[in-house]
Amino acid sequence: MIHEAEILSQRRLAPDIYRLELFAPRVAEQAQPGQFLMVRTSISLDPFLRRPLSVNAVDRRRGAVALLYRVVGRGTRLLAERKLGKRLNVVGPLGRGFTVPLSGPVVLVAGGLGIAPLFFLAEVCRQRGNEVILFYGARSQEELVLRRELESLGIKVFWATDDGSLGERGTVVELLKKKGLPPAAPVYAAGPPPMLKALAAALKDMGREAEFSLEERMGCGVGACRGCAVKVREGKDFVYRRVCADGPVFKAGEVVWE
Amino acid sequence: MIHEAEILSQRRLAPDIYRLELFAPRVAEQAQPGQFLMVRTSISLDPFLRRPLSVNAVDRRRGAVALLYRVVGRGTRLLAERKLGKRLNVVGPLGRGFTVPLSGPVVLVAGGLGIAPLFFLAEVCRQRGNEVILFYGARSQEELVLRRELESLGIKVFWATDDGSLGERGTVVELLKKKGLPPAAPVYAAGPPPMLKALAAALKDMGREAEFSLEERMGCGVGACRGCAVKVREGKDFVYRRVCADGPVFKAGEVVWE
Amino acid sequence: MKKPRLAVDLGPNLVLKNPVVTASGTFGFGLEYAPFGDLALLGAVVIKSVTRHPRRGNPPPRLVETPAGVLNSIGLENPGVEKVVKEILPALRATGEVTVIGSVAGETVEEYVEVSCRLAEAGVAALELNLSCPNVKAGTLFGHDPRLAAQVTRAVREALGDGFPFLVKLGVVGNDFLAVARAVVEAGATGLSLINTLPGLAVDVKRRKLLLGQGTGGLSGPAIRPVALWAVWRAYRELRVPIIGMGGVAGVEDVLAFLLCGARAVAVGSGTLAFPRLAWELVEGLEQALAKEGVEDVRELIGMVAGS
Amino acid sequence: MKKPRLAVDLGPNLVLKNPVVTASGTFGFGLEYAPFGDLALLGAVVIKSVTRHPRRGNPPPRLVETPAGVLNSIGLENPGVEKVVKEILPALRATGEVTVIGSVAGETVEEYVEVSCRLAEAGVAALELNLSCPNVKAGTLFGHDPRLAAQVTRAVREALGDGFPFLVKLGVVGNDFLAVARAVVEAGATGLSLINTLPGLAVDVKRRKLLLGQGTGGLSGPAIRPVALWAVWRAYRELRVPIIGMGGVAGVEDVLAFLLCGARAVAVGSGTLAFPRLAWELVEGLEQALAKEGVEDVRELIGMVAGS
Ligand SMILES: Cc1cc2nc3c(=O)[nH]c(=O)nc-3n(C[C@H](O)[C@H](O)[C@H](O)COP(=O)(O)OP(=O)(O)OC[C@H]3O[C@@H](n4cnc5c(N)ncnc54)[C@H](O)[C@@H]3O)c2cc1C
Ligand SMILES: Cc1cc2nc3c(=O)[nH]c(=O)nc-3n(C[C@H](O)[C@H](O)[C@H](O)COP(=O)(O)OP(=O)(O)OC[C@H]3O[C@@H](n4cnc5c(N)ncnc54)[C@H](O)[C@@H]3O)c2cc1C
Ligand SMILES: Cc1cc2nc3c(=O)[nH]c(=O)nc-3n(C[C@H](O)[C@H](O)[C@H](O)COP(=O)(O)O)c2cc1C
Ligand SMILES: Cc1cc2nc3c(=O)[nH]c(=O)nc-3n(C[C@H](O)[C@H](O)[C@H](O)COP(=O)(O)O)c2cc1C
Ligand code: FES
Ligand code: FES
Repeated sequence: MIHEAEILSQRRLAPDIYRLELFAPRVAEQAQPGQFLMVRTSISLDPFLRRPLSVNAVDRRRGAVALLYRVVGRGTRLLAERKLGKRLNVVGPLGRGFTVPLSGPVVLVAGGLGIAPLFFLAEVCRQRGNEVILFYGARSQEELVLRRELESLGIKVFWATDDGSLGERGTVVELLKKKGLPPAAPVYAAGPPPMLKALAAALKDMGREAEFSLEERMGCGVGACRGCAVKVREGKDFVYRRVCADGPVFKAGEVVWE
Repeated sequence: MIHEAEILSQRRLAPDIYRLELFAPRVAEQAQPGQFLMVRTSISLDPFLRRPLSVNAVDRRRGAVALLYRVVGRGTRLLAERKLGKRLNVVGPLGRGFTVPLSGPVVLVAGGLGIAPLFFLAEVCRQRGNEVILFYGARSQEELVLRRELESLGIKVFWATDDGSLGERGTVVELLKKKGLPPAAPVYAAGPPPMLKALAAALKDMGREAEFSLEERMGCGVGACRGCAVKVREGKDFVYRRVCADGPVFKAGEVVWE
Repeated sequence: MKKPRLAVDLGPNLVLKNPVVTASGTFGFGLEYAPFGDLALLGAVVIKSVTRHPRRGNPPPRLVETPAGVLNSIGLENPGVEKVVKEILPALRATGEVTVIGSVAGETVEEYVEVSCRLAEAGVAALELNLSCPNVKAGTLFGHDPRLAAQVTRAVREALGDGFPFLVKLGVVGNDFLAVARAVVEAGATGLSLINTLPGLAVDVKRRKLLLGQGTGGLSGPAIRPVALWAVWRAYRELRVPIIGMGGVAGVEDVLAFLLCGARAVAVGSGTLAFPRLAWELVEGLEQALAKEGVEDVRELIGMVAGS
Repeated sequence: MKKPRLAVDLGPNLVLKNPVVTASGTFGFGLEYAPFGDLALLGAVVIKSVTRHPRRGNPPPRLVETPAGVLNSIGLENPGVEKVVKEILPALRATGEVTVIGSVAGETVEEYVEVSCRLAEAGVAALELNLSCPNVKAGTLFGHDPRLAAQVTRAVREALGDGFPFLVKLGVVGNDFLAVARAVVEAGATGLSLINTLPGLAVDVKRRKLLLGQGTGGLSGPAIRPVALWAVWRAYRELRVPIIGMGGVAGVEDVLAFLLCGARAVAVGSGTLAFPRLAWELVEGLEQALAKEGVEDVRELIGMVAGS
């Protein structure tokens, strides 16, 4: 579960967005779309905690695992400074991933870095023969990363940008409402909370269920500390579930948005 | 006083010993032998404090300042990882350096990394025309660093190593006792506390005064926090002096060794 | 080289195979960490604090990172003593010969007594009374008042009978913790667990609101280590009772430091979040360190730090 | 963009040009930092604590680094009030229009009164009574006991007369600090300085001895920031008096956090050791942050943090 993984490559895809490849054969073997790793970004005691990052892709043949991340704070900044050939300590794969039907079309909705787990899901779905429709939105063209890789997967992509620099101007949720969904196709989404909240409302109106990958600040990542609570409906009441161990993938309809 | 100094070079001289050159013209201009810089080794809050390092050499023409250091803990380890072209935040030059007579022979006694400030002193003494005799001891040959540079200064060097791999086997203090001192030549020393303590005793027996560069854990480095106290004789009593601002160079005879 | 002896006792009826235990709340109920190592190799697994009824805990966010530390406000989320006794302890025991120490929280003397008795009956090796949770309303009520602390301790002692080992866990902020410690020892506690988290908070400056869902939280991790060592040292010098020391343990040196200050066992808390195998690594590392120093019995270190 | 107003008052007779001050003991007597910036630009320079007679301080080592923090045991080294009044304050004033706050330490009520009066006569703008130095024998005597704390406060208030502003500086470990705070406010203190260092220690594991020369010390720096914010927030909610907040300030966000929690001024302590120009940078940074957020007057922020 704990791996000292060599850094195979580290690439800057956009001003703040990096993709890092690790040599971690066991992770590559086991990881399912929607699962994540707990990454140690520092060698000092500050920052102290690991950072959760979704598995973005695996290459079983090469034993490689890709992470896609945005530099938002000290942890990710330190990660971006890590050099080729050095080792990164990661724990995982962790969490419960997406559940995908054996066949038929699937719809993926990615906002910003939400593409990290959904790219992996798209790949796996294509390998299994599902038809994949991806709605992918970001602030601007340059933040719509992995475009070439996505296109080479042979999937249908609808692009959206806040500034209209690529695809439709506006949010990915507006785009999805406009384009509509193929009947009965399950929906999978990942992205910032406001987007997921808006998407949940839209899907409710359409009477559709979906699986969302959620984020919460994490301590242990393995279900022990109860630090990563998310509010989930239970009958008329609610309970807290652990994003790390009960998720990070949850049914959109059960999440209570604050 | 605060400089964002570019790293011009970083060289490993022995397994744990590095020499780093900074572009810091104002420091190069002002620094006197025995003075030091307070160096920020981390970009995070841990380690939090700066590390004091002696000025090891200056090149006024190139605006360059050299630091010589041994990796002993986290701060120096982080320093050793700093890359060329990056900037290092340093405060200085700080402290009161050595006082050197205008002419005549001087004796320098360096134990281990004590060579850091004494190399600078040797250089300056040579420029001013003092004759320089250096006693220099370390654990083994490979830890006797800057040998070529010392030899090219045109000074007389007596080497000592604990394992006899170069020069005399034994401590530098034993060597000095054996070789004796030229009459009336002032003595300057830097090195680990046990060495300085033994040297102080030997010099006392010989009836000679000396200037020692001392080390103590430091907070501010500028005389404000009183964290770097050293016990100094005052009549029959003692007082505490600040290594950073009253020193780091003290008269050997006034230091109370615990 | 002879293998050093690692076993320590915390009072007459509690021998641990080594002094490294887990800190309550940071190791779940043990099962969560079973994939990382054999729980039976640890001195003990101290489980998450248990209350009479299930508690769903505090609203998120519950956890923020601070400089070299962690601020948490879990709010004693736990499934209640019934489920712990019926489902979790048996599952834990099924993994091997695990030494389990139960942790008890409550809002009334009766709740402490009831939960203690249920856990003791269920076969835990010892108990820790958590009188110092900063994250629930009544959490520090008992721990801040020597009289109340003694009252709950006495009631638990009477209910458990004379021989059963239990420690009282205290914090050190906002109370005269030595007075409380003295009171609970006189009231029959076998020893002390020191320290619980320090109260703290973080601010979301942009939104001008407290960052944790509940507002305030408890600070742990390496940041608090110097305070924890001080508390253990003070309590050991004053009271000479068995102490489980904790606060910021991240390496073997820290374990040695706590032992030297007077702890008979050392708990690993937030360190496990950062390094899931830390507790096991410390058992191995301690053995190696003692062997290297020629210490034959870990008990030779306890309380042996010299003053200035 | 209009320049935001930075001035704050700490009670009726003390207006600071901005809320950034230095923490006692980390900025010497100000003169040591004069090479780094114009002292008159700071809200105030709080000088090292002064006693009646010179004190040479504790044996070395006096300072150890800890995770994201500093442990110190300086032991109130200072040249005594005579020299401070005759030599140091005049030299400090010679550098410009510096607002100086004197810090007073002592072992008896009489000493606090005498040193306070001498400093007040010498023209300091205000005083801070340090009732919470963990590094000298009598250091926390007064700060741990509401009755004694009130006694010394009342005596100083009577000696200084009604209008003179002074704050009482408290720690939060080992005492019911809110009770002490309430007592000193009732006894006439203008406000509070929160927090002093937390007691702590470090161990030299190799030599099996306490690392600091004196044994124990006080913990400061970013490590303790969450605790300091909590203490300020608690005291502000309970007492609504002027507070200088401090503990781990290292950036503008921290200044904002303390103000939002209820501090009217914020002191920079250990941060200055790491970043000598920090206090000045925070004045500039605060002005920019307020301008950016469209806050016209820094006082709009004080105590405005929302709960959960
Ligand atoms: C299961 C899971 C999978 C994730 N996968 C990815 C991924 O593939 N790619 C990616 O770029 N990011 C991912 N994230 C988010 C990522 O973990 C955070 O961006 C990262 O931890 C930030 O670390 P930092 O030290 O750089 O920022 P910090 O300095 O810790 O924080 C920077 C800012 O972000 C806020 N913040 C940090 N973490 C969270 C959080 N979890 N929730 C809300 N606010 C937060 C902080 O308050 C602060 O404002 C994932 C998160 C989870 C829980
Ligand atoms: C004026 C002055 C000039 C110096 N010049 C040089 C120099 O030119 N080259 C050089 O290599 N070193 C020099 N030093 C020593 C250097 O500052 C320390 O080695 C360095 O701070 C260690 O930092 P670290 O983070 O690597 O080690 P840490 O992790 O801080 O400590 C490593 C070990 O060293 C001990 N230690 C650290 N600092 C001190 C201290 N000051 N006194 C006693 N024990 C200590 C710690 O307790 C620990 O055991 C100088 C010190 C002073 C005061
Ligand atoms: C996430 C988290 C949850 C905790 N829950 C509990 C608890 O339920 N009961 C308890 O007694 N202590 C609890 N604690 C406190 C720890 O047991 C320990 O006393 C404290 O964290 C100090 O140790 P550390 O610095 O090694 O973490 C918790 C600490 C953390 C970080
Ligand atoms: C080296 C040092 C010396 C100190 N000396 C004093 C002092 O003389 N008087 C006092 O009231 N506080 C003293 N303090 C405490 C600070 O004023 C401040 O309350 C504490 O360090 C917390 O702030 P910080 O985390 O910003 O350092 C000292 C702190 C340090 C680090
Ligand atoms: S992060 Fe610890 S339970 Fe989820
Ligand atoms: S290090 Fe602060 S006075 Fe010397």
